[in-house]
Parts: sequence; C-alpha cells; structure tokens
Amino acid sequence: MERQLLPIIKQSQIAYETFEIVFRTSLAQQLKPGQFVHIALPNHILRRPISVANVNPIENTFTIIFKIFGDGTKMLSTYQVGNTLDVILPCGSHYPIEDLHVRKALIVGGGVGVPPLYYLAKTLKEKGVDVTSILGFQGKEHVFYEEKFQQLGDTHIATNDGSYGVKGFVTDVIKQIEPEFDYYFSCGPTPMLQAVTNVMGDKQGFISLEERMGCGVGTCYACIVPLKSNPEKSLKICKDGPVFAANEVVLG
Amino acid sequence: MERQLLPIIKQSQIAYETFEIVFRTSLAQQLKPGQFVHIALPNHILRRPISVANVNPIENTFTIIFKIFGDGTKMLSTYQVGNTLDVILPCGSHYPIEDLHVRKALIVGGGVGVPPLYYLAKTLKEKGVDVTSILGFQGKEHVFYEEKFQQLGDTHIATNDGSYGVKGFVTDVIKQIEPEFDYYFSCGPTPMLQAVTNVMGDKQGFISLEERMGCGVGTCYACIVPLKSNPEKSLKICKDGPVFAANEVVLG
Amino acid sequence: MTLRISMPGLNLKNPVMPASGCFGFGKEYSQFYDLNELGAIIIKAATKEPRYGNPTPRVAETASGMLNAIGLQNPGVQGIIEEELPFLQQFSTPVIANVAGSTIEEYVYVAKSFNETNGVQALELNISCPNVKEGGVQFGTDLQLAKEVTYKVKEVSRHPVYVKLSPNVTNIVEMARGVVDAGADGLSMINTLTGMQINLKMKRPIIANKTGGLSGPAIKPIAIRMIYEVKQAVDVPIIGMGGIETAEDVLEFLLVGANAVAVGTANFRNPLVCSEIIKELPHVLEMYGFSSVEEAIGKGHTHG
Amino acid sequence: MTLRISMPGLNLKNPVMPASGCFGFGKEYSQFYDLNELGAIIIKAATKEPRYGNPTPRVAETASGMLNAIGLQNPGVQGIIEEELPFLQQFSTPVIANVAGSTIEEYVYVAKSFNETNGVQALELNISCPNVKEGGVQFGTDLQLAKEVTYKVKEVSRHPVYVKLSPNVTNIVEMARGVVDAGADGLSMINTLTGMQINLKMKRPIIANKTGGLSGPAIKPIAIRMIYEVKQAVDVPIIGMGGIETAEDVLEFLLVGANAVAVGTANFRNPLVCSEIIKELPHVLEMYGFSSVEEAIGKGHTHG
Ligand SMILES: Cc1cc2nc3c(=O)[nH]c(=O)nc-3n(C[C@H](O)[C@H](O)[C@H](O)COP(=O)(O)OP(=O)(O)OC[C@H]3O[C@@H](n4cnc5c(N)ncnc54)[C@H](O)[C@@H]3O)c2cc1C
Ligand SMILES: Cc1cc2nc3c(=O)[nH]c(=O)nc-3n(C[C@H](O)[C@H](O)[C@H](O)COP(=O)(O)OP(=O)(O)OC[C@H]3O[C@@H](n4cnc5c(N)ncnc54)[C@H](O)[C@@H]3O)c2cc1C
Ligand SMILES: Cc1cc2nc3c(=O)[nH]c(=O)nc-3n(C[C@H](O)[C@H](O)[C@H](O)COP(=O)(O)O)c2cc1C
Ligand SMILES: Cc1cc2nc3c(=O)[nH]c(=O)nc-3n(C[C@H](O)[C@H](O)[C@H](O)COP(=O)(O)O)c2cc1C
Ligand code: FES
Ligand code: FES
Repeated sequence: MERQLLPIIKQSQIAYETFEIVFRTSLAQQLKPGQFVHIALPNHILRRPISVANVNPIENTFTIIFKIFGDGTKMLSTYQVGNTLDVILPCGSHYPIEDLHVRKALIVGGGVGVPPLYYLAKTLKEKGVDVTSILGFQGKEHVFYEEKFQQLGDTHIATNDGSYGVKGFVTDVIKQIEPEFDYYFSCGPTPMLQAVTNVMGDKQGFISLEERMGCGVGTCYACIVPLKSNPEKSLKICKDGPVFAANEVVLG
Repeated sequence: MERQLLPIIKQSQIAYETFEIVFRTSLAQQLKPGQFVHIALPNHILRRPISVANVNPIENTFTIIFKIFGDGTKMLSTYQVGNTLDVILPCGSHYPIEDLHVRKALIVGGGVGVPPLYYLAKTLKEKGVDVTSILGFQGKEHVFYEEKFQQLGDTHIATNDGSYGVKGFVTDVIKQIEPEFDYYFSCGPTPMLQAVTNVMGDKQGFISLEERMGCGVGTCYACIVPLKSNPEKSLKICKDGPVFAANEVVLG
Repeated sequence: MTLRISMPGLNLKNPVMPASGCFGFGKEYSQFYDLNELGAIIIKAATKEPRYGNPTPRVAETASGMLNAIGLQNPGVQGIIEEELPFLQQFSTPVIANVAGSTIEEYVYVAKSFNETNGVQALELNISCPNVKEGGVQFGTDLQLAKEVTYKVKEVSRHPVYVKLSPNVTNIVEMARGVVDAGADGLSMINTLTGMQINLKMKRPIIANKTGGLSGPAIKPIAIRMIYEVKQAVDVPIIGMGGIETAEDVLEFLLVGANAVAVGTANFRNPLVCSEIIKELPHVLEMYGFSSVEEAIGKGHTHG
Repeated sequence: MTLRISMPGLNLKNPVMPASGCFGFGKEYSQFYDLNELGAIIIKAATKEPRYGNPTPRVAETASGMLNAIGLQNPGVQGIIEEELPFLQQFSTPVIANVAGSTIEEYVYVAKSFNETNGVQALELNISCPNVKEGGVQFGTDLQLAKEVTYKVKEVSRHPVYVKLSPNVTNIVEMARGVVDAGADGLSMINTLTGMQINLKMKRPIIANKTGGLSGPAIKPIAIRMIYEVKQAVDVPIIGMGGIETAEDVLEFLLVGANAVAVGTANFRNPLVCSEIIKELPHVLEMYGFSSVEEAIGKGHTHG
C-alpha cells in the first residue's frame, strides 16, 4: 500500500452521471480484481473508496468508473486530463481467482458494483474461463460497458424501469436464464447482494461489499461486517474485504 | 454595493510575494480612491478586503495589488487570467478629494498600504494637484510601482533594511525632506500611521485603516475603531471607513 | 408547496431568517435584496445602555467556521427602538428582538422596553451573557439562572419569548426543559461554542478578548444533535441555527425538529444567502418528498 | 533544535503521537513509514472483554470534520496484550494504552491488566464512556464519577495515568482540577464533541448509533480554548489534540500549554501525516523563534 500522486491520463463521461478516469501509476500491475483505491479530494476530511475497473499492465494505467452520488463524487467528476489526485493503493482483498478451479463463471453486478466486475471478468476470460454476465442498472441511460462485457461472454442487462434489456432485477434474469456456473461473483448495493445470495443458496461465490469508511486501511474499525459463523465477530471491509466468500458475512 | 462574479483580465507578480490582478466589471467607474473590494475565496468562511489600486474607466477594469500574508492571499495569488472571483464592491468610504481644495498633496504609504494611494495620487494629479509621495517598504525586493508614482510627482522610497532608497521609516523621510503640502494622505500598518499622524501633528490629512472583518458591509461590528472625540463611541472601518480624517479616530 | 409556518407570535411566510448579530438591523443587506423575502429578521442584541463592546480584533477565521467576540456592541434598547426599528417597519417581515444583559434587571428592562413598540413581534432571550452579579457565570450555562431570567422576562413581556440556548453545557436537554418550565414560548438554538485561535506570530490569541464564539458549518453537527435531543424532550417550537449555508441544511434542521431556522455566519460570505436559500427551499423539499415545510418538521425522528 | 520532551513515564524523542482509535495498533500505518519516527503511539481503547461495537454506518463526514461512533470495538485487554503489543515492541517508541470501561471495576481491571506487560509505558484513561451502572451518564461529564475512576485506577496501576477529558461539559477547568486532585499524572484533551448528521434521503441520522463524536479541524478552536483555560488552572502535563493537521497546528497547541500532541482524524486522509509533521516541526519552531519544543510550551499565555 502506498500513497501516490497520480496523473489523470484519460477522462470521459460514459453514462448518466457516470464517469471513467484512467490513472498512470507504477503500482498498476499490482492491482487485482476486486481491490479498490482510496482517493483524497480537496477540502474533504475522508477519502473516497472506488474500485479498480480495469488495468492496463503494459501502459501502467488503471481505470476507475464512478457515479455522482454526493459532494465528493461530484467534485471527482470535474477532474480532467492533466490534473493529479492523491490516491492510496492497492487497498483491500481481491477475488481469489488464482486459488480457484473455475470453468464457468457467473458475474452479477448492479450499478456502481459493475466496475470491479469488468476487471474480474476480463481476467477470468484471459485465464480461459467461460464468463456469463448479468448486469443491472436503474435505466437505459445508466447502462455502461455493455459491449465490453459482451466481448468477454454472454451478457444480459436488466433495468429497474424496463427502459433497456429485461425489466426487473438481476435475480429475475438469473431465474429466467438459469445460467450454468461453478462460481458466481457479485458486487452491487446490499439489497441486491442479499437477493443474489438468497437465490444462489449454497452455490459457491464471492461478493464485494460497500461501507462508509474512515481510514480505508484497517485502523479505525469504521467498516466492519459481522461474520455469519459468529456475529459477535467481525471483519473489516477495507482490509479483510471488500471481497468475501458469499456466505462468510452477514449482509445488511 | 453588489456581489459580482468578476473575470480576471490580467495577473502578474510585481514584487516579492506581491501580485497585481486586473478585473473587469460594470462597476469600475464607481470605485473611488480609498475604497476596497471584498473577495470570497473557496473554502474560506470570511472574505478578504483588498483596496482598489487603480481604475481604468474606459476599459471598465480595476486593479488590486496584494501581498501574500496568510492562507487566503496565498490562494489568491494562484488565480490566473480566465478565472473568476466572487467580489463585493464598492466597499467603504473614499478619500473625500472632491470636497477639498488641495494644491499640494503629500502621499505617505507603507507596504500594502501603498496600493490605494496610487489610485488616489493618480486622481489628484488628474485634478492638477501637485503630488509628493513617500513610500516605505521592507526591502528592495518588496518595492513596487515606484516608476508609476514618479510619473505623478516627486517620489521617495524608504526601506527598513536600507537595501533601497533611504534606510529607515517614511517618517525619517518626512523629517528629512520637509515636504510642503495642504493635505496629507496616508495608508499602511497601524504603527506607521501612528508615527505619521504624530509627526504631522495638527496638519490636515486622511488615513486609511485595516482591521479583521466579518461582513465587510457594516452589519457585524467586527471592525470598529474608537472616536478620538469620544472613545466610548466608535465607527466601522468597513462602512464609515476605511478612510478617516487623520485625527478622527484612535489608532491601535 | 407552502413554506408558511406559524409559531407563537410569528406568522412566517417561510422559515428562514437571518440570525442575531449577523445582519445588523437590516439596512446594509437591504441593498442586496428585498427584505420582504425573509421569513423574519432577528436583530442584533439589545442591552439597556449603549455598549461599546470588546477591543479589536473581534473576529478570526477557523476551519469551516469563525470566532467572534463582538461584546454585544449596540446602540442600547432606546437607540434601537428609535433609530433602527423604523427602517424595518417598511417591510412586512416580522422582527425578533434579541435581548441581552449583565443582570436579570437589565434583561427585564430591555424586554419591557420592547413592550412600547410595534416594531417587534417576538423576543429572543440571549442567555449566553455573563452575569456580573454572579461573578461572570453565564446565564445560559447555569440552570437556575437560566430559569430565573426566563421567568422574570416572561412576567413583564407582552411578546412571546424564545430562549436562545448556549451549547456550552453538559446537558442541553436539562437546560431546555428548565427554561420551558419557566415559561419559554419557544427555543432558539444554538448560540456559539466558546473557542480560541492563536496568532503564531504574536504568540497570543487572535481575538483581543482571547476567547470567542465559534459559528459556521463547523458547528452544524453539534446544533443538529442538540436540536434532535431537545425535540424529544420538550414541546415548544424551535428556531434552529448553527452553520446553515444551503436549503439542504435547512431541511436537515427541519428533519431533526426545528420549526424555523436562522442563518448567521453565511451572510458574511454571501450577503444574498437568505434570499437564495428561500428560493431554493421549495425544490429541495420537493426533491426529498415533502409538500410543505410543516410536513418535514421532525421527520428525522421516525426511524428506529 | 531539540524536539525532546519528558512527561511522567514518557521520554519522547518528539511531541507527536497518533491519537487513540485513529491508528489501530500500528500495523497498517507501519506500511507507510517507520514507527520509530513517532514520539509515542496511543493505541485503540482497551476494554475488559472483546467488544463488537456499534452497528454501521459508524462514520460520517462533516464540514472540516467527521463523526464516529465505533463503540469501542477492540479485542479486549488480553487480546491486545497478546496479539497487538508484541508487534509494537519492535519499535523504540513508547506505547500509551487507552483504557475504557462501562463500570469503575472494568476500568480498574483493564488498568491492572496492563501492569503485567512491558509493552505499555503509560495509560490514557478514556472517561468518555457511559457508565452502565449510573444509567449511562458519561464518566467524563460527571465530576464525581471522573474523580472516582481516576482515583481507583491510580490506586492499582503502576503506570502514570493521563486522564482524557471530554469537551462535552459546561466547565472543563472543574473537570481538570477534579481529576488532577484525584491523582491524574497528566491530562489528555480533547476527546470528541457529540454531534449528529442526517441522511436527507433516508430521513434519519447517518450514523447507526444516531450520535457520534465530532473530530477534525472543525473542533480545533474548542480544543485550543480548553487547553488554554486548563493550563492556567492545573500543573500537570497535557497531551493536546483536536484537529491537528500540520506542524503549525502543533505549535498552536504547544503555545496554549500542551506538552505533547496527538493527531487523530488527519491520519485517515494522510496516512503519513505524523511523519510529515515531525519532519516539518523543527522548521516551524525555528521560523517562529523557538529553539526547542520545551521553549514553546505555554508561550501563548505571556501576553496581557
Ligand atoms: C470498496 C468500495 C468500492 C467502491 N467502488 C465504487 C466504484 O467503483 N464506483 C462508484 O461509483 N462508487 C464506488 N463505491 C461507492 C463510493 O465510495 C461512494 O459513492 C462515494 O464514497 C460517495 O461519496 P460522495 O462524496 O459522492 O457522497 P457523500 O454522501 O457526500 O459522502 C459522504 C461520506 O459518505 C461516504 N459514502 C457515501 N456513500 C458511500 C458508499 N456507498 N460506500 C462507501 N462510502 C460511502 C463517502 O465516502 C463520504 O465519506 C465504492 C465503495 C466502496 C466501499
Ligand atoms: C480595508 C482594507 C484594505 C486592504 N487592502 C489591502 C491591499 O490593497 N493589499 C493587501 O495586500 N492587503 C490589503 N489588506 C490586508 C488584507 O486584507 C489581508 O492581508 C488579508 O485579509 C489577509 O488574508 P490571509 O488569508 O492571507 O491571511 P490570514 O491571516 O490567513 O487571514 C485570516 C483572517 O484574518 C483576516 N486578516 C488578516 N490580516 C488582516 C489585515 N491586515 N486586515 C484585514 N484582515 C486581515 C483575513 O481577512 C482573514 O479573515 C487590506 C485590509 C483592509 C481591512
Ligand atoms: C459576528 C457574530 C455576532 C453575533 N451576535 C449575536 C448576538 O448579538 N446575539 C445572539 O444571540 N447571537 C449572536 N450571534 C450568534 C448567532 O446568532 C448564531 O446563533 C450563531 O452564529 C450560529 O449560527 P451560524 O453558524 O449560522 O452563524 C452572533 C454570531 C456572529 C458570528
Ligand atoms: C474513528 C475514531 C475513533 C476513536 N476512538 C477513540 C478511542 O478508542 N479512545 C479514545 O480515547 N479516543 C478515541 N477517538 C478520539 C481521538 O483519539 C481524538 O481525541 C479526537 O478524534 C480528536 O482528535 P482529532 O481531531 O485529531 O481526531 C477516536 C476518534 C476517531 C475519529
Ligand atoms: S475504514 Fe477504517 S477499518 Fe476500515
Ligand atoms: S466587518 Fe462587519 S461591521 Fe465591519
């Protein structure tokens, strides 16, 4: 983990209030799918955690994708090529794909949970894994990266308002297409993760969680999540997570 | 008085940690010598008062000159042509030269008290008044606008460290050259104003004061100065001042 | 969307008013917008005699806040009534007078004086003043003194009395309950927190008075907490204040239980802030699902 | 330029240490710099048993500050001694243990437990905890409770005890005097101010616990004022904290009378902040005319 001042190499809006920023860093190659970076913004006491959405190991760059949510992400959206940002990286755990025997992977993402899954899907595909992706968005103008996911495998889009793809939730699509897979990988808002892990039952999978963070490195105990095996114990999302085995922790 | 968002037309460093900014505004022609503008800076709760150092009524521009003193002026020094600043103007009283019969004026300025006196001297000169200027600075690299003052009349520079002009204070110069004048006009740090008004005794003159301000428009009572005639009463520097008759108020 | 709100003595077209001490007596800011836009105006503190106040510097800037130690400078209650209120009477906006003093007698005198004018619709009792008789302890940090001054002022005043609580106390609920028991028609909260800043070059406090009152966005979380707690304990309307800069901030105060709000420090940076907030408020209320100010009051208490 | 400073039980190479709860037990930040650089380390609160703490969200961001309601999550004093202190013993940096509890017996138990280890050089008594027996009133806001817990801990501990004062009180000087009378070897101040922030979308407090402790630059003026006042009243060393981000801030705390300082919230934004402040401090001291840390302590009191 290091604190670095990173130049912005590319910046663009890719969907409604959704932006993509590409940074250059010597640490790009160390960033693994599921990890996040912790970004400082002027006049904000706390950093903002944002997932790694892609890495280009040759160019030494990585990508983040974020949506305007409040003050901080709004400010972040004004940053342009040539500006620099103070970033702590790499943060947190990653999808442990090097330790798994995966043949067929199911990717289930919702909203700003989609970005880390792109880097994961790409990495899985590079390893020869067969990838099916189910991505949920609020509506048509919120959809991003559909083509990029399609290049990696079968991709299904659901929107809450039905303005694009299937109307409904990612779980509706899961029930509908009954995908075959050894492992599932999911990231998105907690209600979605609850629904997904419910539908999945005992199937093996990994999920990635969000929580308001203080330090982002494991010192402040802001971001804990109770263990399913013993809810008196907890793990830190910033350090032990954000990626957990699907049935390791209590959701919501 | 208005709050306006003003574009910066020109910006340059003119001496050690001393900057000049030219703004364009529809109100330029209303700005009188001695008045100030009240500048908002991002993430600063209070505005910064800065004197009007010059006005160009044809171009509808005015100039400020400021020195880096703390956080706010440091931030101000980073503003460039094309940026805008939120400014309240015009603020405060002015040197009442339209009401005076002046033939010979003595200008006595120190440090960041010099800027408003330039606009004053220029205006006096335009009215046919004979202007002698005595300007004090910390040292050689702090001196600015010497030539501009010289174009308006006899100009003497004093520096505290003697690195330029006369070594010593403006009062040393006054004693040395014994200038002739009907009115004197002075602006600078309070100790200098005390020394100047002391040396001047009963001579007629006007001084301009500084104080930490809250509102800058007369509502908060932050910036008061006691009346000499009755120290139980006071005037507001932001509204009744910053220009006062030399013996009207108690200094320091 | 209706912004109207009623409280004892006050029929407000909207819940936004400038806070005492941050708006003088209205003249200066009337150059920036029409004061008829305001819900009400709380004027600068009034004392029995004219007061000079503290030596300067009287203000300092802090992180997201400021310190002030004006020292209640004002032209005295007679001066205010004669020289300042006439200007404000041209507007349809209710005026709340801020009453201050160094003794209970002084508070009572000032409150009584305001009985004689039509220029004032309510009193805000500023109990953050030191009591000279009790060796300088603040009325607002001593439960008995706070109750006593409230009671005595209520006895003589023909106006509804909003007691302005000091946040510099261990137990704000106890203070609120106390002054309500003593007859307060409403509460106004919070006043400033006592703070200090050092001038590193001079090696002494920047403020000549050494300590000053901390205001601005820095203190908003404390104001919000205190109003939340007090709202659960008493049943009188609350004028909320402390760090308000935006219409979203106003909604936050309404949600914890303020019936109206006052904007102080923010006027200094943006002289138009009250006017801008009032224009923005309907949109913000709508965005968060409310169709009136009334509806939003206390709605932050309903969960859990 | 010497940064050295001595206080009961603590021989510090410089006056800068991370504040309790903002540095865990040192492991994470040791990835960013060598912990030998630090004057000392104040570790996360220790309770008798492991504690889970509050539900999440536990933090929120405010203007120049943050709220936290972690709820004293920690692995329990035995867990700390066995699993956390060994890591810290590889450094030459003194460790101050933060002692917490819900009853006086718990405080005493925890303090006693630290007698058994060489891994700790001093105790910081965190009296901002609610006393379960007294119906939840905080030890730190009740003079008698504060004195009693100080006295009882002093009785059993072989370590010097720095009592960490809560700023949520009407009279900080009274609290300081009380705990010093009860035997405190030093003071640590200030802990957080109780605050709240509302989630407008959810219409409820952001922090699951509703209220949280306000820290960061927003509270610095309050910390500075309280230390200034306390320094004039008691004669024990003070560890100052509250909003420190820069070496200039450290000097401000020294000038009002802190003998050493702790940096909390600022670590979250800048994990290297303590290291950077320590490197900057000699220059800042020199710029303002001091040739040692010692020399600057209390120098803000000399004028008027
Ligand atoms: C591990 C992790 C990875 C994330 N990856 C992405 C991503 O790739 N793209 C993306 O758009 N968003 C992502 N988020 C969510 C993102 O961090 C929040 O949207 C962002 O912090 C909101 O900041 P704000 O200033 O805009 O909102 P505000 O509400 O103004 O923020 C106030 C405070 O709350 C915190 N906060 C608010 N919402 C969240 C949240 N959902 N999670 C964590 N902290 C929050 C902020 O960090 C800040 O401290 C991720 C969150 C986590 C924990
Ligand atoms: C009427 C008037 C006219 C002025 N004209 C000029 C000018 O033409 N050029 C120039 O360089 N300076 C001028 N000054 C001084 C200038 O306002 C201060 O240098 C500036 O406010 C310092 O801000 P800062 O953020 O750099 O310093 P900081 O010390 O960080 O400021 C902290 C706070 O103190 C206030 N403050 C600090 N010093 C002063 C001061 N001397 N006067 C008023 N407020 C102060 C700031 O405004 C701010 O609120 C003038 C001041 C006044 C009152
Ligand atoms: C410069 C200044 C002067 C003030 N004068 C008074 C006053 O005379 N009477 C009073 O009750 N409150 C006074 N206050 C307190 C404000 O009315 C308000 O309670 C406080 O500043 C919190 O609100 P804010 O954060 O919006 O400023 C003053 C505040 C400031 C900043
Ligand atoms: C996330 C967080 C956790 C904290 N935990 C503790 C704690 O366990 N014990 C304690 O005495 N103080 C605790 N504090 C208070 C700090 O030690 C410090 O007193 C306070 O935050 C003020 O300093 P700062 O403004 O530099 O953060 C905590 C503060 C924060 C922000
Ligand atoms: S955010 Fe501090 S422990 Fe996770
Ligand atoms: S600065 Fe407010 S009255 Fe002058």
